[in-house]
Amino acid sequence: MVASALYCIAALVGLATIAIALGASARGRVVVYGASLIVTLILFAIALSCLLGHPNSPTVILPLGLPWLGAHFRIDALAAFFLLVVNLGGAAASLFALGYGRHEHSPQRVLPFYPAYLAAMNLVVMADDAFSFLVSWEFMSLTSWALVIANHEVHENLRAGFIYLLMASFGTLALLLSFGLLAGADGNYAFDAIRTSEPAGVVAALVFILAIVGTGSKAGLIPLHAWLPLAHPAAPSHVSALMSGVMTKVAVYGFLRIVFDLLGTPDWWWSIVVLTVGGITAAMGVLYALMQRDLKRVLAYSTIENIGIIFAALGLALAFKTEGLAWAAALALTAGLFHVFNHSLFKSLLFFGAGTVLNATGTRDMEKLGGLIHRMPQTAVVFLVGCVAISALPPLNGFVSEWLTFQAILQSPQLPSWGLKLIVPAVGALLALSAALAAACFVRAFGFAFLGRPRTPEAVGAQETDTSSLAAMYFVATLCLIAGIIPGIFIDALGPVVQTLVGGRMPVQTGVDWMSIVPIAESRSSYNGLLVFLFMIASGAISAFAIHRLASDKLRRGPAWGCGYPDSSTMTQYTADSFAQPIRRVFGTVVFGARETGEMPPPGATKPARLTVELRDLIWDALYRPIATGVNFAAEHLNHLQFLTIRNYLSLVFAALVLLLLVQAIWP
Amino acid sequence: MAVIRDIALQGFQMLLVLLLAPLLTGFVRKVKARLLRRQGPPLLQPYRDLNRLLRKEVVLADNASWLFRVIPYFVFATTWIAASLIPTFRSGLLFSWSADLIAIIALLGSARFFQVLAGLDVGTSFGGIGSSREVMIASLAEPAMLMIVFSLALIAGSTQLSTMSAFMNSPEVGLRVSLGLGLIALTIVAIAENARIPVDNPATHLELTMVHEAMVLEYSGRHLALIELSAALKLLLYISLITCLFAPWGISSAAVDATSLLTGVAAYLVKLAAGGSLLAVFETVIAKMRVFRVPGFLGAALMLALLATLLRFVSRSF
Amino acid sequence: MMFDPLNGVLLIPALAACLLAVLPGYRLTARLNMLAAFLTFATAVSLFVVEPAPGLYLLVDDLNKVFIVLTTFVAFSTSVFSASYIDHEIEIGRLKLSYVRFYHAMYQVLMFAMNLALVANNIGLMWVAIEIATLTTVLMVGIYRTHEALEAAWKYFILGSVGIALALFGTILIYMAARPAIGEGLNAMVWTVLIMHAPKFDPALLNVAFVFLLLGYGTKVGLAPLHAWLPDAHAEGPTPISAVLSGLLLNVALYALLRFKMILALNPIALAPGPLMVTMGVVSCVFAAFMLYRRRDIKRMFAYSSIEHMGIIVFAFGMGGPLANFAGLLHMTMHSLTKSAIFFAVGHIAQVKGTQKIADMGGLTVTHPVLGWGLVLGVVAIAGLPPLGIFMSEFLVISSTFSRAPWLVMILVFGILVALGGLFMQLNRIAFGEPRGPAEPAQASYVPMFTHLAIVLIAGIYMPPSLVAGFQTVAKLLG
Amino acid sequence: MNGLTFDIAHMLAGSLVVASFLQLYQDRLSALINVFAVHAMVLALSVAWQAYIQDAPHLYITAVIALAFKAIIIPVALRRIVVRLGIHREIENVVGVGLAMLFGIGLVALSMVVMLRVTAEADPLAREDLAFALSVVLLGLLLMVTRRNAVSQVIGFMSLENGLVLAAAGAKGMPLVVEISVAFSVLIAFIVIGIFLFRIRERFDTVDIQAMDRFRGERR
Repeated sequence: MVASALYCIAALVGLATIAIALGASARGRVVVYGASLIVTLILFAIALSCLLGHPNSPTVILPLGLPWLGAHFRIDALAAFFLLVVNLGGAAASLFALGYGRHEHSPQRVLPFYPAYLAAMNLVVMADDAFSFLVSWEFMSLTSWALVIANHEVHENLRAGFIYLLMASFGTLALLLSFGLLAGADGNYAFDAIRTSEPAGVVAALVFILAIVGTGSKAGLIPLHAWLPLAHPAAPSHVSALMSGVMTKVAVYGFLRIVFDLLGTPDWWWSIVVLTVGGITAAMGVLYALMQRDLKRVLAYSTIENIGIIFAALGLALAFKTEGLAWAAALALTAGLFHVFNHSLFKSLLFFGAGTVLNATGTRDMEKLGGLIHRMPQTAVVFLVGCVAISALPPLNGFVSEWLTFQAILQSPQLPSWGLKLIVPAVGALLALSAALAAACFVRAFGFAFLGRPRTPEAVGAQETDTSSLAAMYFVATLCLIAGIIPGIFIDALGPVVQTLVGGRMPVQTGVDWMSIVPIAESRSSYNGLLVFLFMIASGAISAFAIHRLASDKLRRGPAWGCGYPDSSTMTQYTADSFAQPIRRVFGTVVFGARETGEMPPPGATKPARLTVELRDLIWDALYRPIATGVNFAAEHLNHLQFLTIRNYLSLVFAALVLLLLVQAIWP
Repeated sequence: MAVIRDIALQGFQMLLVLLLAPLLTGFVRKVKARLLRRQGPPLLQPYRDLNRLLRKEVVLADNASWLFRVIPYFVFATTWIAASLIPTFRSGLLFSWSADLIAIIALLGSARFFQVLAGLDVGTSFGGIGSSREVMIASLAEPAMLMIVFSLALIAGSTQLSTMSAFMNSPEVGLRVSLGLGLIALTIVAIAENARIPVDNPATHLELTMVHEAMVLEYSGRHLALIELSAALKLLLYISLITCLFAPWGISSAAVDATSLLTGVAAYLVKLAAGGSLLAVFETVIAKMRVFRVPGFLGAALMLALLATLLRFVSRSF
Repeated sequence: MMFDPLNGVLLIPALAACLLAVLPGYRLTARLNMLAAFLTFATAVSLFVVEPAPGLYLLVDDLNKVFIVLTTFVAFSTSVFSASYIDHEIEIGRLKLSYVRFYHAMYQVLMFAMNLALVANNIGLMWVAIEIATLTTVLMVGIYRTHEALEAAWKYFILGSVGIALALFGTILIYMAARPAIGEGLNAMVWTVLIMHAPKFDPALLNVAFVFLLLGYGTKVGLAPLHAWLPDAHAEGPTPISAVLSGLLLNVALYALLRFKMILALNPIALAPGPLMVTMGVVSCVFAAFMLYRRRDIKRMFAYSSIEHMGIIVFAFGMGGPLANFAGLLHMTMHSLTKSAIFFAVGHIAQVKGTQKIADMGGLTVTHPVLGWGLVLGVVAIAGLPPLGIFMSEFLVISSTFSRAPWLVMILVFGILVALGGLFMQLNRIAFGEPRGPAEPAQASYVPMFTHLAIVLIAGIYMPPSLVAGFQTVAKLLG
Repeated sequence: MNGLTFDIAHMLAGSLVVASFLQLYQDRLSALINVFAVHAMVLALSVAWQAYIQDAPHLYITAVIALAFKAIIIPVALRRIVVRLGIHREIENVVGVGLAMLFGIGLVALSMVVMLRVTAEADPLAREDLAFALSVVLLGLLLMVTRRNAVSQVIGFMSLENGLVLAAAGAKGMPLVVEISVAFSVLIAFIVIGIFLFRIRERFDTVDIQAMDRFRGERR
């Protein structure tokens, strides 16, 4: 099983080298994306069979990597699930790219790195020793950096790529330090060797901090998120779908592997750190998203929000695991992992939609879109499904994972420690707030991209995209619906994964009649996605049929009511900024230091009134700017050392010699 | 035999809810008029309005898309399901376990989601102003509602409405601080969600103050009828939610014989009347707030709900 | 038999040097130079086959076997590169034929000196070899005879010879320390004898000797306070010489330092050289990292990157322990291959763009795709990103020493991160963005560059077991 | 090793250190060259005396080389260069003479302390030699640091080399081959210096380092 997966990955790497050769030709696009689609589907099948069938396949050791250790590869339940998520996202992105890739203006910069990127992500999930894990982890960052700067003529993309690679390397070095501690001085880097050597107190704490810093910077937890909204929009859309939907999940896998699997028994305060960071990331992420005008930046920030939700669920699972409540930990972990699966689905779908809008209109700015539902009806439907799913609304999958997270939060009285008893409801409040704001954010995204009247000529000239992109989007949308309607199957599939990590699993769901899910007990709470969906369809159809049959079905078109103004131009419509203005007034003044200064022209003057809104990214000003100025300050001052005279350099050498001789003279 | 009876009961509940909703709205308007010493429209006026609207021709804006025409049916369907899931005269109905309180709130959330989209679809500034204000109110009301659910669920030990109302009915609920805070917060959220006086004036068409009305300005004919009906259903839903949680007398989960069902329905009608008149009194007493005072109002609800959750351990820690 | 491979490695460059000094004309000497370099490389490889016993003056053991092969291989590839580079330089008139008359002869003398330093068993002979290497590179750095070249060469000469003088004083002190234990005469200078009697030496004298040796040979390695000559020598000299300087001469000087560290490691009482080397390593790594940001000249930037990597290597050897030493040796090999590949690319870039100023060049991957992506791959390798070799050595250095000296490793990691930032900031200006500077296609020899990068790529994934075994035995020896 | 021979060796090494101090004192170039010639002669004498004490014939060769090249040929060549460059009357000194001398004394004290403490059980003559050699080396380095003229820097470097030869001679039994090669490499160094002096002179038309400093890398 592992061997065949490794052959597929080798095929992907081979495909990457071929792609270098046939980069620019149109045929190249079809070959690369088609082949990566096929390979990812095979890998998906392998992962599925591993997850459902026999998870613990034997470790494969290749003579590569560290000479005395070799490279270990293994697919256990956790790896199988994330392999499934990676390859599902990969297949959808490759299918979408078949059509979307035609508009890529420099394909020779994207095609070689795309299969390598997929191969790297698969390798990270399958690696079973510290060295191959970190090599594939950093190789994943490297290939995604190359994809981010695909159209490098735009200076912002270069800046985004630079910041991204810097943060990625910071994360990798943090992980490297944590593996250094785990492996100990004599350097046994194999994971199963690490598992046997239990790191004690301070070392375990330091490993945990380094692990959450390393994986958090890749996933986009709040203080380390700055690169994500810059890098994800800069990449071509199918790649940003992969980065947001799949790479952040590989980061979550890294966190799970180190903290849940390698570190053994967690301390009590670990869960508090993860919970608070997760909650704050969720709330801040969606508030950022509401302030953006660029469609893909909105999606990037909403990835940060969903990562916050996932980490909150994982923090909860960690809390229950510390107290030994296996069934509650299983519930929280299943909620987290199910949200990982759901988010990879609807985030990829939304990025595909944003990509088609970008292709059709040439712009990502919501102020320049509008009215696309008339010109791109199918993309509108699919994008709507994505928006409803991500806003956690009932018939679709977003709601189910959020519902499970809330059920897990409601188990907080079982936790004996008072700190957690109070923090968990507070984090619950943050998650509730972020869910509501997410609905607002994606109403805004869909409303101002697809509804209303087209604000610019580009929006007027938009056409529907090609069939393969639509096929990819429909495929993912239906998956979202299925996961929302019959979540029981997915929850049972997660059983073995949860069993390996927290030693307990949720009660089997498929047995429950009417396909509803009962997390703990019948009396406590249950939810039936299928029935809710059927009721909606039934009552909607009945009322429509009855009204059309009994009452009237006559319909007439007329001008919209604009208080009687004759030619209301498209400027009178609300824009994305004005839509977010109330929320900005409520939350923005605190979180972003939002200031609105309007200056009205003196009476009689004809110049227009001007409203300026300035938002400050407080985290960027507090954390990243000081570091950048610090490095520049040091570089500036040390630079003078380059321009000294020969005499000064000689006196440097002389001083060093005299100093060392003095040390020799004074010391024993 | 039991299954048919259960289906019958569930069907009766859905019909009851549907019929009582316009009556409740009419009753509230009647009581308000009486308080202002006015004659006020007859009790059945809402039914006549609905009937008139259903038969009128729909005038669609030029820019309205297919979504604009589907949304009323979707909004009506979701609100109707949510209303029928809340125990009114009897809890533990056939489909009551298919969705718990969190799912009901989420159903209302999706109804609001699509109503906001309808507001934006036509592309006039009215739709925009209504939607943006609705979204601001929702972004505070929904978390408050969820926190209320948390506090009640932590006390009752379940989020299933039937079990919660059974627990509230049982002796061991006792008097708790968090329940009081929860009630106040729930009333504030109910007022905000149903666009009643302090947050939004249901009776006026003045652009600057409209929230709910602005979103549905472009609807006409049968679509407007459905929107009006779902608004009425929503009001009924919230009142029956408050009563089933905080005044669960007369709701029995095992009652099967005719007499106990009748007493249940009668108790429910009394509670609706009491709720409606309390609302009418409250609306005539208080004036409408400025739009940007509403976040403070709803913020208070959120804080109360969060306090309720945290104080849950104070009154009777177990 | 007279012509055993050990003597061959020395004789061929010596003979070639004499021959080339006489021959006029450029094309012929360039080809002869390549031939001589290839022959030396062949004999060096044969050292792996037949390993001669250590004589009084010459010695071959696990440590220098690998370095001889590496030196001769890089020398050969540099000679291939320099043939086309110098030819182009003469074409565009930056170099007159009269300046180049002794270029190839000096090149072979440099090869002779470095090979001699590597195989010398006598520590005095090793000092002389490094002195000759320094002098020849001084002359080659000044070959362009521009103002900056002369200033750089003069600076290199003064600092280099002061360093070498201190190293000689250190060697004499080692001899003084060894004399009471081994007795007078030649034996007290022979490294293999010194190793055997190391525990009996006077530790205090050894410490002072190591101070002088570290400062002396440290200047040649380019560690922080003594680095001043390195950036200017690289920037102003012809690029093949920068490649040889960065790729080989730094390694040879560090190799000499390692020889003396072995002696000290065996003496239990002697103050372990660790802390001294660790501090100088960390200081040079962090200092060079910060110097990358303001560089305006592309070759000077990569010179500072060499200082940074030498800092990491010296840190690894300073910390000691089999894993860290193995990482240090691996890093030396990988760094010399990668840095010489980068300088091959930089040489052609400077020629194609007609300038070495980063401000005047841009969008290289658009104007010259092969050269541009070659440079990108080189920078990715030198920044220590996988799957190239330097990542493995940095991985081993950091993870094996973190538990022993957390704060120092944190500073080193900070230095590596700052260096990565500087490198990629400059790379963004050079390789990406709007194309600047002339864009006509370059006729350049890509073979040496891409062979080096290929070796580094393969080494990053798979290491031949024989090489690994050799390094591991030496790692234990280094203490 | 009776007292007298030790005293003479001691006196000769000491006078070498005094010669280095004299070099520090000179601020005119021609005078500096003369003192350097004296410096080389004293070195040749002490090496010859070492040869006599250790009755090691090869040291005589080193003494002869030192005398021939460093005492005679190099000063004469330098004088001719200085005259042709026309800078023999130039006065140049970066740091005040007094300060340089004070610093020199500190250096000698430092080398005494370091060397004597370190070579505790070696024979007295070798310890003396090493201590003096180290101070000559440090003084040579100090001269290079305090002078602005390329020629005086060369002289500083040559006196530093003299210190090394003294140390090598002092180390009894150092094999001949090293002696010769050391002397040989010093000479090559001098040839390179000569070439460079002319190139610098030809390009900068002055040997003052300051002129050259304007062309430090990346300055323009």
